[in-house]
Amino acid sequence: MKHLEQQLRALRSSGRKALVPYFVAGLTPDWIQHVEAAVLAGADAVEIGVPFSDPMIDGVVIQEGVLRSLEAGTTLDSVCKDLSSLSTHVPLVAMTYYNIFFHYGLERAAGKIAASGLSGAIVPDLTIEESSDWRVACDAHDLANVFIVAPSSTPDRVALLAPASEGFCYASARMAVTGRAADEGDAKRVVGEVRAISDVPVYVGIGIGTPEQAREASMVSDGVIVGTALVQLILDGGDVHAIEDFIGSFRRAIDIAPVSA
Amino acid sequence: MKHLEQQLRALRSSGRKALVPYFVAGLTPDWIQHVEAAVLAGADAVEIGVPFSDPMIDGVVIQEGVLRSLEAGTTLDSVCKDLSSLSTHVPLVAMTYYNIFFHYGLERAAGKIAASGLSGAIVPDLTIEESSDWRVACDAHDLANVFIVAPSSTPDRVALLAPASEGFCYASARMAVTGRAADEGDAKRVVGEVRAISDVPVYVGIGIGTPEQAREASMVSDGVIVGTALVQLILDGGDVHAIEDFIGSFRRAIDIAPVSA
Amino acid sequence: MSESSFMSSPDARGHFGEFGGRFVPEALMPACLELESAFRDAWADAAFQHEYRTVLKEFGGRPTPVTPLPRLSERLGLELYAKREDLAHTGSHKINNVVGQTLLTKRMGKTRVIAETGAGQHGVATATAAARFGLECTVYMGEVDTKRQVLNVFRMELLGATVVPVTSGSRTLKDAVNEAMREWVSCVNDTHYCLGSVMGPHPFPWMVRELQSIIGIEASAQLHDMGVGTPDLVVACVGGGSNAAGVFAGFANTSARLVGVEAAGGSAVGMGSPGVLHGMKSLLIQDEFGQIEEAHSISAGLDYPGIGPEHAFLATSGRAEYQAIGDDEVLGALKVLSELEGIIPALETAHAVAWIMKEAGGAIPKGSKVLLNLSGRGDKDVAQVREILRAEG
Amino acid sequence: MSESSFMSSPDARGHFGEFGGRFVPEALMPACLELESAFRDAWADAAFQHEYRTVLKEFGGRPTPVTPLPRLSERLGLELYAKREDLAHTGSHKINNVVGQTLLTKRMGKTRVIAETGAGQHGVATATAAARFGLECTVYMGEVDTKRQVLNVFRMELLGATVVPVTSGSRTLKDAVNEAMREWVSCVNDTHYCLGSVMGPHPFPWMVRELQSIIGIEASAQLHDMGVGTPDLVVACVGGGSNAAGVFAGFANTSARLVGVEAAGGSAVGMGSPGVLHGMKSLLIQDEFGQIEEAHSISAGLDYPGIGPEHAFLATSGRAEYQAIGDDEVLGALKVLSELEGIIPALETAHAVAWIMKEAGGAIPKGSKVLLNLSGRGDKDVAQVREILRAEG
Ligand SMILES: Cc1ncc(COP(=O)(O)O)c(C=O)c1O
Ligand SMILES: Cc1ncc(COP(=O)(O)O)c(C=O)c1O
Repeated sequence: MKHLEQQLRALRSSGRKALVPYFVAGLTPDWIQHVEAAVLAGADAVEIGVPFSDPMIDGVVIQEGVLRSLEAGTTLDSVCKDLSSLSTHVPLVAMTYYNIFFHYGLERAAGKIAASGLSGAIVPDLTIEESSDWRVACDAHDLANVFIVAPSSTPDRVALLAPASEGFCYASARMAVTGRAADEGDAKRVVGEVRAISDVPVYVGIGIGTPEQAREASMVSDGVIVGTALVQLILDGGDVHAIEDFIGSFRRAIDIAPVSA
Repeated sequence: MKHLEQQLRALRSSGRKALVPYFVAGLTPDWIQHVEAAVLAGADAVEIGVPFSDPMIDGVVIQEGVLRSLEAGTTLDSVCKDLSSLSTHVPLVAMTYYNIFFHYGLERAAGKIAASGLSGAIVPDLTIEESSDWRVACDAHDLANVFIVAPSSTPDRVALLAPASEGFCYASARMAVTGRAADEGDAKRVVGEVRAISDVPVYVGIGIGTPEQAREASMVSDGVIVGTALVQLILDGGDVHAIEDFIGSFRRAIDIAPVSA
Repeated sequence: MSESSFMSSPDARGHFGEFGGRFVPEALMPACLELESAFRDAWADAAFQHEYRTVLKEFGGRPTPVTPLPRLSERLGLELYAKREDLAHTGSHKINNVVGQTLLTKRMGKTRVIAETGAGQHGVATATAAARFGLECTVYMGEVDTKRQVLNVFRMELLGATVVPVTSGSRTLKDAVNEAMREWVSCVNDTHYCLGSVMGPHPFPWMVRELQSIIGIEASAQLHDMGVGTPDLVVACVGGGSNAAGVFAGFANTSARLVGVEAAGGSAVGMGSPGVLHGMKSLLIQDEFGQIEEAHSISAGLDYPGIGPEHAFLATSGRAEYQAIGDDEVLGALKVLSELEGIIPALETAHAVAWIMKEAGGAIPKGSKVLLNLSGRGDKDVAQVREILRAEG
Repeated sequence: MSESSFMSSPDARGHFGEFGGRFVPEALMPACLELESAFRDAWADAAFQHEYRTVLKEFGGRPTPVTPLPRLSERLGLELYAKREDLAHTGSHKINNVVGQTLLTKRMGKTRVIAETGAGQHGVATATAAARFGLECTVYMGEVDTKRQVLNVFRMELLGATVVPVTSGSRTLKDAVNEAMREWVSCVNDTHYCLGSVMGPHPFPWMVRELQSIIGIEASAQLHDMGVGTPDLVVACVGGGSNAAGVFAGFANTSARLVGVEAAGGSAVGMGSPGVLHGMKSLLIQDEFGQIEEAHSISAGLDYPGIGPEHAFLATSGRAEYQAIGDDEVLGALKVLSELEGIIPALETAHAVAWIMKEAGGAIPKGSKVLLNLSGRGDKDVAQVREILRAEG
């Protein structure tokens, strides 16, 4: 079992719901401080988004963040360099599109990010069918490769993905790209399907924009991922304090959730 | 033999070359005075152009004249009415496109123009093949129907046209629409071809724009038709005096021509 | 002409009943006669026929298909088929005619063609065939039209043709024909006048109909192959009348009703009277004095004050009917065919569609099998249609 | 895949050698799998094949002819033939693909299609087929392109489609694909994504090639019927690569040399490296960090930074060559084909013509029999070409 998964299982055992904010790496010069602020305010793990020119599964807000970061010159190397100044106890998980790693060289990329303190990776356009080379590289560097299960995933696909997902399993709450959403989505059903097959922690993402939504999602899962709303805050100029407040409000919301659903 | 032809044969016998100016009827309110001025200055016959919307064989100058006349409201009836105020000893020949007569009714049109003092007609788009109805109407009213022979007319066509042409035969000097031209054209050849077959008077038209050209054409024929240059003069505002001068210069030029070529 | 065999040859002087014939300056008569005999000769020559058909097949895209129109059929309660001249090279039936005439030009030893054009379709087609056969090409186009149809002017130029703006008269199609005729007089030795419809002096109306009859001949065979048999009705739009003549030719001696649809503002059958223009006797829109009037239509290709003489004959003899459709009915028909069948028709063609839509269940009994001649594609018209729809809001 | 049989099926996961595959969000995987099995099933079903071919024949205008190009042949010292996809309905080969995919959409019980488009050709084709089969249609088009191609937007709207301007990224084709993929995620239940070229996740590259292979299959038979036999060379322009794949498919297992011509500013084979984009592994133009670069070409249809994965395989395996032609060489080729052969090609197609003109007597030995895939007509481009030539004076 990868180190990331050990940590996240331990977190679950502690009864605490995981709060996992997503940051676009390099979006602002002080993005590392943003990450630190989030951790301070109660994040249990952090997704580090490495920007890619063609973010196919991201909505307009994250697209905008990615574009700004790229314009600022962000690269996989620069992200890793920035991360060397980050000291934190919470696990960090890379989130990027496959071409970034593929172009860098899979083995080299896995080594690089592991050396920069990342212990997992989410590659949303890497299907399990195409993932073997990447997983070999991950294994070599104790990187957990996280798979996403979607509302559309058929039982046979859930049966493939859930056991293969390391660290946690990403349950997509809805058939949509990243962004805000009004409804609750299919989180409960998707999480249930994963849990029926695997006891890997299951976190809900896609469309978790308010503390209230986070609270509800956490009630049916082991944690929540908050992306778009946070990126929007930063795009709007939110500073470390604003980020602390934001993450704090999510923390509080999920902490008052009943222990399990 | 139609009256017109008797007159024109007599003219030829007298040794005089015919000078036949062309007027766009109705082009100016005083167009009848223009005709009278031309006769005064030595015209032997006059072509009265009845305007038609689509003057297919006319160049830009006559087109312009026709258009202005039509805008002024000229019709076959108005032309005939105007002509009732014209008293002249020279023959008048209508020149218009077939649709004007056809639409008016052939028999009715022939009667009308004959009653208005015209004794011949040139219908440039009426081929001999299509002419029988019109010629019946002409015969009923002693109207001479003039045919045109072109440089492209084949011997068998000349053999058809020359004998059928009444009053005179119109020898087209060139393969062109009405207008000015620099060269002499094919007048001599065309006239020769007609003369080989018929002893009807042969007049040359198309591109006779200067006294000099008229003189040369008259040397190989029995007369000349002057259209575009005269219409241009009138379009440019030429008055009766200018017309007299113009026709006078043509008259003098052809009168000094040797008696025959 | 025997009344029992419609659309056979006209008489020796090119008459269809009282219409047709030759009304041209004597200067052009020899060329008309030469052309007639050259065409008569070529058309009877299997080698020419073979070349004409081969070029139309390999270069022109023939046979064009017959397309069932299931969704419009359902809406109208008819059984509709479209003969797809829009798929022919250059986008309309015009190519059939110009391929024939340019081949004939070469056969006559001439090296140049001239043509008139209104919207530019016939001009583009002529420039196309001239390019293909290495002939020089000059196209006369009313100055007004050159401004309205800038892109078609450019297409002709790309194809190597010279486009001459005609500034006489109304500066539109009628004047372009006059000007082409004038020009032809001065270059008739080496130049063929490639007339664009079943009009003008004999042999043009007959020759162009023969060259277009491939439409009807194909369609008739295709409908039989498709198990449809003889349609109850054959409908085509009519400007000069070449696409209509072409499709009618395949059905003239069947039981099919033939309907030509004119633009209301250029309806020579509906509003016209017998007259002589552009070398032919036919039905023309003219005033009480015999002056030819301008036609007005939303579609440049129907903007002609006359109609081919054979149509005048078919109309007066009762073999075909001619109906008129106003500008306001045309856009709706264009939209319906686009949305239901995925075919954006030319504005000209949309007149025929509009009439079918209007008369379905009325003058066209429910369940009728109808063949629409889809004479051209609407690409040339979309800018204009867009402007109109925007102006209407 | 056996190297001796090129252009057969990819492996079970859609790989052509090291390229292809599926790189999509998990949310789309079930749809890709469903589509693959639906297509596999349909393609093996004689009834589907019959319907597909019947629609392409009756509605799409197939077979398109093979046209000899005698005058250009003479000028270049080659024996040139053109497969005339410009004569297919909507003016390019795009219709072959969309007819297949819309029929499949209906077969899958879906009621709506979405598509990306660059210049608008694939968008118009999709809107056309959607209209024909009564499907709802939404087309994603970069905002920059909607402004450049106002008339194509209007054509799609006339055909009943909704055009959505895409404002992300470079606001051009690449971003339209991203956006269509995003959109597909949220409507995958009732909506098929009708991709426009041999790109994207399996089964698209294979399916679109199969749907386009009718080009090559027809052309091969036609050349044999014409007595030409197997050409020495088959040339096609390459954007995503669908027309090239379609024509190559008819000759992959013959001795013919296969050449794809890319725009120099979008030359994925010449300037690209392996990468993953839009659901596929292929050759892509990307910077040193793996960020995809924008392609630049005078022709919107070649303005794509990638190439279909099968082409990447054909290139690396040596079965086909890929050449690049710069914008400056394209207009001359367009003019030459127009003037000599009476065919105004699309700017995309003109790249292939330009390469042939450039290499005649060089990389193409004198006397070679060359088949040019004339992928589309230039009508859509004449306004642009006119502007460029005017600007150049
Ligand atoms: C598509 C189309 N249909 C019809 C016509 C009308 O001509 P005709 O009546 O000769 O077929 C035109 C003329 O330009 C045309 O372009
Ligand atoms: C005429 C034409 N040719 C070629 C292309 C390029 O596409 P592909 O490479 O998929 O054939 C396009 C794309 O729009 C096109 O319109």
